[in-house]
Amino acid sequence: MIDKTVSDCRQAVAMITDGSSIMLGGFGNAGMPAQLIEALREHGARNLTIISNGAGTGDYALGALVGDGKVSKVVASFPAPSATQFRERYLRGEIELELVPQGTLVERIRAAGAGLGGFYTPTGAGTELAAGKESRVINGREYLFELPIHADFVFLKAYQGDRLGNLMYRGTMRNFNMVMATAGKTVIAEVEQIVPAGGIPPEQVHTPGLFVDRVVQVARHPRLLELPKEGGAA
Amino acid sequence: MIDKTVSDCRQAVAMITDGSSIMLGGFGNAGMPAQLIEALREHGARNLTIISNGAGTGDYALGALVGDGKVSKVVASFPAPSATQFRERYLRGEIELELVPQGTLVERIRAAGAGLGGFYTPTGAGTELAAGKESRVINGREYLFELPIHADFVFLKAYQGDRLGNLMYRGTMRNFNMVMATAGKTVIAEVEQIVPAGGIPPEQVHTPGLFVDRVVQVARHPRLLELPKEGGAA
Amino acid sequence: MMLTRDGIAWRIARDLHEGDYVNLGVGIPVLVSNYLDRTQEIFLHSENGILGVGPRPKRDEIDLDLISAGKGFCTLSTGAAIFDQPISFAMMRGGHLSHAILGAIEVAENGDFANWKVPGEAVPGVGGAMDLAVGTPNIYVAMSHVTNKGKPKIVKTCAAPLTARQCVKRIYTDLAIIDVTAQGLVLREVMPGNDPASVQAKTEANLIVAPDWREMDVPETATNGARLRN
Amino acid sequence: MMLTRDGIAWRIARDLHEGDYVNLGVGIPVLVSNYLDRTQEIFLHSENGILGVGPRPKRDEIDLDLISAGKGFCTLSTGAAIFDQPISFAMMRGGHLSHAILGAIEVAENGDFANWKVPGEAVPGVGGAMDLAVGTPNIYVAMSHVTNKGKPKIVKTCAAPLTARQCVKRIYTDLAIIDVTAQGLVLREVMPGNDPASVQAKTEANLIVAPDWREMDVPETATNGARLRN
Repeated sequence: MIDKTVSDCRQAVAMITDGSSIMLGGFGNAGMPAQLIEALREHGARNLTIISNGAGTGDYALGALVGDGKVSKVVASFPAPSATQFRERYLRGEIELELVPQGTLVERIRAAGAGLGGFYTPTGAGTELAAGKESRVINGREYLFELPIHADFVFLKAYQGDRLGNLMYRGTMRNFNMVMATAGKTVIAEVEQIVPAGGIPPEQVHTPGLFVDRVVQVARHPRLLELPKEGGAA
Repeated sequence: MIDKTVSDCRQAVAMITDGSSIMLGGFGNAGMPAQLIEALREHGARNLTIISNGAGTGDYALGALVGDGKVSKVVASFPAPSATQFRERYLRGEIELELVPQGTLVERIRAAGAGLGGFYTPTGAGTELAAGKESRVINGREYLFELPIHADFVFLKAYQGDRLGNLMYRGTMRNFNMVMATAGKTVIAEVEQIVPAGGIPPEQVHTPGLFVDRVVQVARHPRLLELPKEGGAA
Repeated sequence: MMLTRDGIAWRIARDLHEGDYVNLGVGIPVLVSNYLDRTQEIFLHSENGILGVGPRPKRDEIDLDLISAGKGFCTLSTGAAIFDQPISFAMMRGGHLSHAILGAIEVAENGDFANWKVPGEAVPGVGGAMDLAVGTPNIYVAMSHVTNKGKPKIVKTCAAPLTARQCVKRIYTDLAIIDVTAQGLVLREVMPGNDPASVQAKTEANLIVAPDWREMDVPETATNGARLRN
Repeated sequence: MMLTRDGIAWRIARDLHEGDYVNLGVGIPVLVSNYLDRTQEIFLHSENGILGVGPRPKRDEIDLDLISAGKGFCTLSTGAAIFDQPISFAMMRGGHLSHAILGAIEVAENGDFANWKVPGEAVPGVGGAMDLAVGTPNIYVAMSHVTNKGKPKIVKTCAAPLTARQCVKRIYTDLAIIDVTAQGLVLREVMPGNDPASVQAKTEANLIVAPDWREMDVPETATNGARLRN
């Protein structure tokens, strides 16, 4: 019987070594594998390259990992003004940033997962983010050449998972998770519920199990349970 | 109120002119927009370019359209030995074939829908299908450069649709339909049931309505209801 | 008279119609959602994976897994769809949305614009702005006509780092509505109390005054900060 | 003795194990599904969009919307997933399957192989063969050792149009099992009644006989057409 489940996050991240590249799913708090990131922080690996939409906000998950000085490079589209831990270290020159437009980041990850060698996108042509990139005119329009982005490890967050690695997301959790699942050597998913194999209907499996190596059930990170401080939404 | 529904297939295909390029979803009979294809056949447009996984089998749908002499070019990955109508005309030099590996066909359609200028795939490198194609070595491996494929019209077949153009597929119907929905100037969907707007749960909308221009409810084509002739499956 | 930020959003909302698929950027653009005509079906796209963003939830309606691109909680409108990043950016880059309403630091007379990097800001962040800009047929910019220091933001050539070239179709400011055309910038509407000459005086680029230019038709509440209705 | 087509399939099935993700091509490969060890979880991929193809349905179990790549009706195994073409081919091209079992017209000693176009066939069709071949780490070829006319199919250089270069890992024929290695073709197993010399005699390419080569361990039913059990 295939069984990709592991008992806790510590075990799930135990094999990560210094210098690893790690993709983190999530956009905002939705679909953020916060418990795996916290376990990685305790695990202690350093000199990490993080591939993620943002650079971590606040003092938890990626923000805290960056604050600990364990990240040497971030590949991201939007290090938000609220990414204070990143900002501080970036301005001191302690951390490298490769800034990639969000759609290009998505597509580069997808190219890695789909076995493509690279692609041409119009995004960024004629801007300062085109610096150093090869460009090409196709049918009269300028495109930039972009290469795939692979990772040693991928952290995902889903709503349900099974022992085969099948995952289902809720709401806007799927964001980067589905595509990142295809682009890592070792793919680890944090889920809120482990269901029996076949418990996710075949037409609702968002990430098929063959992309996933480990599944861990863990309660939602407390910071991902917070409601807005005052009436109304954030 | 947005209402993309039209009353019958004839109306849905009425604006198609001679010389149009048309993508057809489906793999085998699953997800094949057979009623739209039959309506196109009656409509009478000629000199058509068809983009499809196969070249039509038997004497219905695409097979019949080809048999009528209305198709001048097929872009496909697998004109099956059973594509007798195509075979006959191809051997007489009456129809052109652009043979594209299935994964490359999928990716070229996706590139069109996603606004990319082209991509590099390892598929076909070093084979006779690389003839005339630009190749490039990336990280020590040879890739072929491939361009997007757009179409004037796309025919889809889904299980359910709503007046907003949202579509949901059953079983293996989604195959080429989901990606082709993104790559046409005018996208027409044949569905078995029109449900109220919101009747397809947001997380189960496979083709969001913005990709779709027209939706027509029509009974499944009789040839798509056939069971294997004798006991057991085909 | 000048439009408030909400006033600009209100005016833009008047130009969106049934069947439009619209992405609203941060700042003034996101305010547009408050002023849409609720009798028309206009679908709002959020780049994290929603088509059909609904109003903000009441506190007891919040779904922790449902957020929009601004990272705040949201609801879904009738007929909404949820999807992942590759599909969301295929919609944006592939030209499937009808409109993107975006803030800007500067817009040039050829339709170039800059909105992602404030000059002097040491930590850059780009997000989905460049993808929207290259892909969406109707890029509408919403911004103040001049900076806090009175410097024109509609210029001959952008000084700030570009988001994309030659993509802006229309500019909505607190003073005017200006179309970007092959002939140049065409002044269409001017706020009451101003005229084409006074708008040109606050604009670095040359404005072509449309023969049928007119005063903008907005309620007083669009200019005085009182509560606006859609 | 020679293996029947079902015998080759039976033997290949012995080399597939729990947790393998396998695509089975047309011809002998698809027969492998009949001989898998049902106590192990082996997931079958169908390029039209299934991971977890189950047995053929009984007539009254047929779902008209559920077909596999061979266009026949199928069922789903426990834990199966359904998806569209971009994801299916990402699995194939991106190296996410563990094995593809494919038929072949010829295999060359460097791992090149040809399986998509029979020489002289005027209407070509390629399907997903090239994508599988370039992407899957373990390409196993299943074929008769020689053609109907006795011509070797394991050759120095393919004459038929290639499917892909240097990708075959192992060849299963009715006479032998041969690994493709950096050193060349290594003969691992030989059918009873044959020996390395007799296999070499039917092989154009040079075979390196593995020091631990052995007779293939198959039931008599794998050679005589009687019903095989998995």
